[in-house]
Amino acid sequence: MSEALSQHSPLSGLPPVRSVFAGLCVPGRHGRAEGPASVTVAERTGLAIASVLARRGCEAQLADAVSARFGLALPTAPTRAAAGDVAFLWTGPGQWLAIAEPAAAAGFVAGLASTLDGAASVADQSHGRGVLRLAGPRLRDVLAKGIAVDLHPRAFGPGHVAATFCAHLDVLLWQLDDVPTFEIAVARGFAGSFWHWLEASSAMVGLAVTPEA
Amino acid sequence: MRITCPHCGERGNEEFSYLGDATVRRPAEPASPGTPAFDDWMGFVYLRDNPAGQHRELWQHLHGCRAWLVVTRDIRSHAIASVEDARSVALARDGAGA
Amino acid sequence: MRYSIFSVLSQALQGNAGWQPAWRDPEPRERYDVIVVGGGGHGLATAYYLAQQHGITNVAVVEKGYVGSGNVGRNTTIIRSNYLLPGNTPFYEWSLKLWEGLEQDLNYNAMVSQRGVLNLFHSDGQRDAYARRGNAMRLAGVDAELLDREGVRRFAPKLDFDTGRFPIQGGLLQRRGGTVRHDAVAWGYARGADQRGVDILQNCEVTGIRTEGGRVTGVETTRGFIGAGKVGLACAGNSSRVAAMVGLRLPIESHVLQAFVSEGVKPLVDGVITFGAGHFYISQSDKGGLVFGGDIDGYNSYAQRGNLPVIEDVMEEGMAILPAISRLRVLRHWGGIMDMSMDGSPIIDRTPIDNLYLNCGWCYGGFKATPASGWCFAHTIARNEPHAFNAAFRLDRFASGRLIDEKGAGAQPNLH
Amino acid sequence: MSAPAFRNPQGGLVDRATTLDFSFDGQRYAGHPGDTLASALVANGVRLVARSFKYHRPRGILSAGPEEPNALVELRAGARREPNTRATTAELYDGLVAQSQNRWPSLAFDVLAVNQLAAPMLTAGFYYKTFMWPASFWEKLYEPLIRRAAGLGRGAEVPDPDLYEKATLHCDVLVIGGGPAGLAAALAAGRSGARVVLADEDFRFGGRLLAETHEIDGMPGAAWADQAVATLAAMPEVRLLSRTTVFGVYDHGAYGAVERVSDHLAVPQPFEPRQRLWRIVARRTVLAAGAIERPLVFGDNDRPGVMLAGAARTYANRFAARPGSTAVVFATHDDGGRTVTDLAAAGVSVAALVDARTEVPAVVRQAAEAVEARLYAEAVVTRVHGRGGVQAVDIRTASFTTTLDCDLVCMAGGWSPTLHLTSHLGGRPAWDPDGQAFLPGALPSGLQVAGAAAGTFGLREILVEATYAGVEAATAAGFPGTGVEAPRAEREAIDGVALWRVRDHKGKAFVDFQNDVTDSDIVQAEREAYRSVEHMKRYTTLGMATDQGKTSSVNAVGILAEATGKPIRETGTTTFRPPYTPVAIGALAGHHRGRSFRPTRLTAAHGWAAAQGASFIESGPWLRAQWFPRPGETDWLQSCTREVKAVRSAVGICDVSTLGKIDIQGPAAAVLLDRLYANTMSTLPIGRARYGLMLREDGFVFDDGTVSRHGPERYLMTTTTAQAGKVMQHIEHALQWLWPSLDVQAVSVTEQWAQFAVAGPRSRELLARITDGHDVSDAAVPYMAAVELTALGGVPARLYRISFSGELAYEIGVPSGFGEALAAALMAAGSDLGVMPYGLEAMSVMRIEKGHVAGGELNGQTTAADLGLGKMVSSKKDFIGRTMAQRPALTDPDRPTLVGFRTVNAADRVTSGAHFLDAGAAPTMANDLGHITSVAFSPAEGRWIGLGLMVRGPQRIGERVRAWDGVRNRDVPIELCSPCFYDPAGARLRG
Ligand SMILES: Cc1cc2nc3c(=O)[nH]c(=O)nc-3n(C[C@H](O)[C@H](O)[C@H](O)COP(=O)(O)OP(=O)(O)OC[C@H]3O[C@@H](n4cnc5c(N)ncnc54)[C@H](O)[C@@H]3O)c2cc1C
Ligand SMILES: NC(=O)c1ccc[n+]([C@@H]2O[C@H](COP(=O)([O-])OP(=O)(O)OC[C@H]3O[C@@H](n4cnc5c(N)ncnc54)[C@H](O)[C@@H]3O)[C@@H](O)[C@H]2O)c1
Ligand SMILES: Cc1cc2nc3c(=O)[nH]c(=O)nc-3n(C[C@H](O)[C@H](O)[C@H](O)COP(=O)(O)O)c2cc1C
Ligand SMILES: [Zn+2]
Repeated sequence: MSEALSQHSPLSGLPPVRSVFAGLCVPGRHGRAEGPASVTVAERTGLAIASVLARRGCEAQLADAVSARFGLALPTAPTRAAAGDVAFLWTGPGQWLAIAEPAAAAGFVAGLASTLDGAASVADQSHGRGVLRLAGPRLRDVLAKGIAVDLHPRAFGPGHVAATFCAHLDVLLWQLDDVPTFEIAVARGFAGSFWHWLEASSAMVGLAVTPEA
Repeated sequence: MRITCPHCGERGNEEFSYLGDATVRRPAEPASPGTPAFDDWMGFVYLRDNPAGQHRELWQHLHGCRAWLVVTRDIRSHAIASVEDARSVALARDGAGA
Repeated sequence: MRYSIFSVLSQALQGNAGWQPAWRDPEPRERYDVIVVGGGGHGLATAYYLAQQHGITNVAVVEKGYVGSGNVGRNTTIIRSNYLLPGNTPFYEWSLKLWEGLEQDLNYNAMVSQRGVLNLFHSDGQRDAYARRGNAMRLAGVDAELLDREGVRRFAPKLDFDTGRFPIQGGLLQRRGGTVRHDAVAWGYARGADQRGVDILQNCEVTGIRTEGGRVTGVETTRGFIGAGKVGLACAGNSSRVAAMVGLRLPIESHVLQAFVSEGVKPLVDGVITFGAGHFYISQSDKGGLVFGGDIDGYNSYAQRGNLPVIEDVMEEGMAILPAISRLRVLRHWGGIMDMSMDGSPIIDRTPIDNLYLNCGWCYGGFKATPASGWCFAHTIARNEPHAFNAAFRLDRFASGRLIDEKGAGAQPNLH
Repeated sequence: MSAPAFRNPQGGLVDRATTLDFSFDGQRYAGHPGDTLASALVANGVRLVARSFKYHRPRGILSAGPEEPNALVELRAGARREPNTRATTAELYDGLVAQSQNRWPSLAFDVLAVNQLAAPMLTAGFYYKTFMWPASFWEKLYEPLIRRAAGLGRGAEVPDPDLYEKATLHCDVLVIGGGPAGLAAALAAGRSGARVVLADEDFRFGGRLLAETHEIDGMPGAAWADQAVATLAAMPEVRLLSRTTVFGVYDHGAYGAVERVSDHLAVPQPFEPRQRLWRIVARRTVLAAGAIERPLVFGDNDRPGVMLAGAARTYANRFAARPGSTAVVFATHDDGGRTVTDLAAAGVSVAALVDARTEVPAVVRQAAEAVEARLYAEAVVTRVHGRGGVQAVDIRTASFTTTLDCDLVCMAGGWSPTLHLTSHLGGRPAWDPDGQAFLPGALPSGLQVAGAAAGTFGLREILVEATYAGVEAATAAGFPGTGVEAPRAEREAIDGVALWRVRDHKGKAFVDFQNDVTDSDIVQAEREAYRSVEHMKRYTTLGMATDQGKTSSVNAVGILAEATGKPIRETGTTTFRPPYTPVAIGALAGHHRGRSFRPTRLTAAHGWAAAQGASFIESGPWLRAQWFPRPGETDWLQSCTREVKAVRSAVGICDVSTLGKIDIQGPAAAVLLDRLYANTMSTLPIGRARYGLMLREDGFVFDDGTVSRHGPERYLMTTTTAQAGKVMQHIEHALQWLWPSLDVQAVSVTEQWAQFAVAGPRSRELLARITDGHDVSDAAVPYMAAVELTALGGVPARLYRISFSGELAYEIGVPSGFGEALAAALMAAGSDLGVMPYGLEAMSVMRIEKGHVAGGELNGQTTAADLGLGKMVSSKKDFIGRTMAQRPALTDPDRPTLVGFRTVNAADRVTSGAHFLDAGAAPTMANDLGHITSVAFSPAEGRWIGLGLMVRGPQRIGERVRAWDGVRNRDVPIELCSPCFYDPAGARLRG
């Protein structure tokens, strides 16, 4: 499947993959310039992303296959389970987004499809979603301007996932740590509008685009 | 209005889309106009109780987990009595066991 | 007593002590030839035309609250006849004609104001759909103009022509469209009907409908049983509840539609303007308030109020076409319960029960219909057969498929 | 600019160290931080500030809060002009500019004051009774005059330069109001560790404590408030929102609030919004909104200088500003005593205390004696003298009448709880005969009321009640409070009687000041049968002005009850609706203005198309290339025609990525597809694609598209751009609700694939050059084949041999990160083949030439048969829409049906939206034969052609009719023909 090669396009002589936030998420400062930026953002490129949908009545079988292959417990609630370079995010009943870090991206979706064959249907989304990693002390205040989910530490923490609505478009949001660091996945076509919202909403506290870690 | 998705938790109604009465049932067999069986189709597609009280209705958590839900709501006060996963309700309805 | 500049003058000289009640507050009689259930615009107009057109004066309008407490008293007051389908256009055009002579007829100033209704379009597809509609209107003898950007600019210079997300490309204009003072319509018809002998019974809720051998004999009310030769239901948002009293299931859902009024300001918008890339309409009342609204909340409701998401959408849409209103303030918002039908068009018809008649399914659009609806419903009740103007508004059209679906949205009320 | 003459040298909560310079009607004045515009005007001795709505009577400042009906001004200028701004809540800033409104030429001399002469005619509902003759005069004469006279201030003429934003705030306990009750409740709730939000519309917490001389825990009230605020600020989970009005209560614990972030500044700080809309979601709420004082209704009670007693105390105590020099206090309440004391302490000489009560309590008598104010017991003020401002009052006692000189009249009519928010979900206030006040009735779930808002008027009791409410709310939210101590205060005198109006007064006695509604208007409305309180409101417009009757509604109910002889309990109040105070429309729109109104959706190759100079068009949220102008082309038709010719003669490429793409897998996938489509899909072989038609359950056409089969249990469905989202919901509904046992998994992959149509005789040649040597011959990829291969040197691709254009054509899809690369590669590889990018217009021309239906025909009103697709509809299976599609009216042979046409004269142009009329037929509804759904200039035909839906169209092929377009003044002879104009045999696309 696609990302198998795309991730290595530089080597394999394929045309370069255009990342979703290319031309938008470029290192630099936005909004308030003085002082340290209260929010930082970087695009996560080179990820392999797949929708995983359980076959009817195969949730258990699927969970076994996932834990056997990736050594993680398939979430049954809006959470994220990660092991090594692979994470499964619950996105809906019987539905997950499987995300592999660049290092593990090669052949990930194809491999996933065969590993889970019979237990789940797999569809490649590697190019369909853009993922941003956001962090910073004022991040929750900024997110609250678009996302209505309660992100207070008492209500939402590392490992939690929310499929929700932000500034009139669908997003998938998950928290990584207590910094806090969040990642947000957005449909490719809406990347520009989402970026504009993020810039506007963080201008007050200052937004720094950092090169990808 | 706040709706508690059984999967995602409490969300504002802007995340949900509404279809309507969940008590009407799609007949198993097609029917021809004029036959008695056609009346069941009228009941499914067009006629509604629209009761001033408890209303079982279909919503979809469209901008969330995309699950269809059966919400039981008093449509005079908007008070919500329960929110169930529609597929589980449907499986029980069809005797397939949730 | 007759209203005129002279009556106003002479009363002024007597310290306004001599004004007579606009209508009586009678006790219910034992029996009426016709009982109209629902003291909204349609019910009151029906009673008025029963008396005026058909000489049937032993009539009562029973109203659970105060007359005008329903949608007639809470709507955004837009009148127009810019409809597409043959089942609709002649009916709404007749309504507009009745509006045009209404005040003299009623001797009540309802402030019928034909300052024009402009529907904006923002794409070629929309332009063509409006052209189709405009032509259908012309074919039905209704005035319609297709404006380009410049035409729109002349009609409404304050619109956003430059920075909008969905640039304005033009609009369909009906100059004879406009607004009417909502309350005055209810009061004018109530007064007119009362003067012709109709009893207006307020705070009188119908709690049951009595039938004998498949024919209606009267209504149970909170003020006791009242006998009737014929009963006409004009209960708008409550139609399903009342119809259920005789076991009728209707192709109707009740939905809440919100409306908004801003603080009064000096003239800003002249005619009525509707947004094509959303669902928004705005006009300015003679008191200076911007009166505007948008889409229904989208869920069944009998509460006359809505929620924030639609409120925010409406404001965003308002800003999308009229950015100059940003610093103006919303003064009040409220809701009304709409009888949303399955094809977005009304029902004025007989029912399976003899002498029981039905008037409902008005969705957002029944205020403009008030005169013609009353006129046609009176005719249908008096003659026991529909008038040509309401011939298409049949109850059985859902079974036959003779739908009147202006939007082509299908059998889902909250899409109409 | 002179020093404020009515500002006391010490006391109050203003910062005399800093002077703020502001202007009103061009005159410059000085104020201080801590002032409102109103307090600064009072301090400067400005009494006349406005003109009333109807009679243009001179008006002053009535109150010191959001209830203000009179002192409305135009604040700021130009793009930031805000009409109808309450001077009593506008925070003073340096350089503030305000103007009076609704007067001409000037505030002091206002021409329309002549209306007062006509006043006897302008009573309740007068306009319903006249202006009717002649009918045509309404729009031409009467209405324009009325409209010009109506309204108060003027809105800005241009877009607002300021920013707005919205945010959501979740909490366990929301406390609305930061007076003693709110502060005590917040302290109690905060101590439990709950997440608490305390909102107050004022810029300083404390409520009446700032305005009265109370002590709490042995401290002056204001000092106690400051301390409480400091304590709260130190609690990590407590959020203090000052300048924040909670304006509305919505379902299930949702509240709307607006924070005036920058309204106290001349312009907002960089990047700061002017206002922020807070959507507050609260588990529990304590409403501590206080109470509003009632004016008294007597002759000319609207003159500048007539003020609420509580407001006079506010100006004296909080702002150290003297509202007058010589005062007469008119009271029905113990506040009379409090008022004479505070006014005297502030240096206002108090001529008299007029107390309507027969028994005047000792505290009040003593208060009057202490300041040597004459006390008139069982007495009323009947009339005010002085036009532009109070000069004297007539006082009537049981035994005599007298006139006293004064320039200030304070009205202490008792208090009405600020219960508005308790009614937003439909709760009706309940009349309390003992307290002579409306109290909150049925409450929104999760909300409780404390303090004056609950009708508890004594500070001592308020503090206890509110502390308890705070504990209770926190406990209910899951944070049990522990032994919290309520702050302590002395008992205070809070008795009073209600007096709805002074009988037999002289002059006009105003109930609703802003809308100029008098007691006699209410009586007249009742006389005219408008006796329901809601009728009275609407007929007189009482309570309908910008203050929403905050000072008038209760007095009006009292007067109406007198008139009807019904008890107040039965009379009831009108409905309180959101917003509690008016909210700027911009704040409710927030970020979503201009281009950010709604998101914009771009295809993966958008940048490439833009670089090609494409002109884009909205299609739903998407932007799509319409055509690609080339140098020298003067209009779109030239570009479009060139693109069509290129495709028909060589090869063109077109971005079709916006079509919905749904990945469908699972053992029952074929079963589902058969139920979704009117035609059969289960027979589709692997590696093939098929056109499909979907109906709605009501039997009308829903959408069309193709299904291709990629494996035994794997399909890809494509939908139209417009319906992609709807179809996805439709499928989820089918799988989760209609047929929950079907083992099918469906997910949208629209964004994953960038898809291009490659069309034209040389398309195969072009594709062969970029598909890594895969065999794309007709044998390997026959018509309607769907294959997976690679392109661009190894990029996985999907190739579909489908044709919308009627030429040999393909659609090739690659992962969207390669979308631009694909377009570039096709252009490069095809340069010698004459490859040309083409847009929507050219695509539309070609599909019309082929008679393919699209948006214009799929309008939700057409059946399969209408579109000439009747034969696709299967009779062998059930599918969505099958039953309803059989209804008589849907199978009526006289339904308008798809037909093609060409203009008779090559020079003529036709337009969509035109209707079909027979030659010579009059343009009437009876002669209407249907309408034109799509048109195009066909290079192949060398003329305009089109498709339409016409009654019996297919039976009339060859006949000549007209395309009548009245709204565009076109009437063109056309000849009916088959909808397929181009290569009907389909030789080219199979080629
Ligand atoms: C916010 C809003 C905006 C609108 N804007 C427009 C517009 O701009 N243009 C337009 O043309 N239309 C508009 N409409 C639609 C229009 O107002 C309604 O379609 C129309 O008023 C309905 O007819 P009516 O006046 O008879 O209804 P109503 O005024 O609702 O009359 C029905 C009456 O029946 C009474 N009733 C119900 N049940 C009983 C019972 N059991 N016993 C006794 N009485 C009973 C009710 O109390 C009510 O008074 C709008 C509606 C709303 C809510
Ligand atoms: N003398 C009397 O008879 C009498 C009568 C009433 C009140 N009082 C005095 O008034 C005080 C009452 O205390 P309290 O705390 O109940 O009321 P309060 O008036 O002191 O405080 C109410 C606060 O709520 C705020 N508020 C109101 N509506 C709001 C909204 N929608 N959003 C945000 N903020 C809002 C106001 O700005 C105010 O600060 C006591 O000091 C009492 O002595 C005395
Ligand atoms: C066209 C129109 C204009 C209105 N203008 C005002 C207004 O200027 N001030 C006001 O307070 N309410 C105004 N209202 C709203 C009414 O006060 C009231 O909210 C509405 O009729 C619904 O009734 P309810 O709120 O009592 O349920 C207006 C209503 C309509 C329909
Ligand atoms: Zn959910």
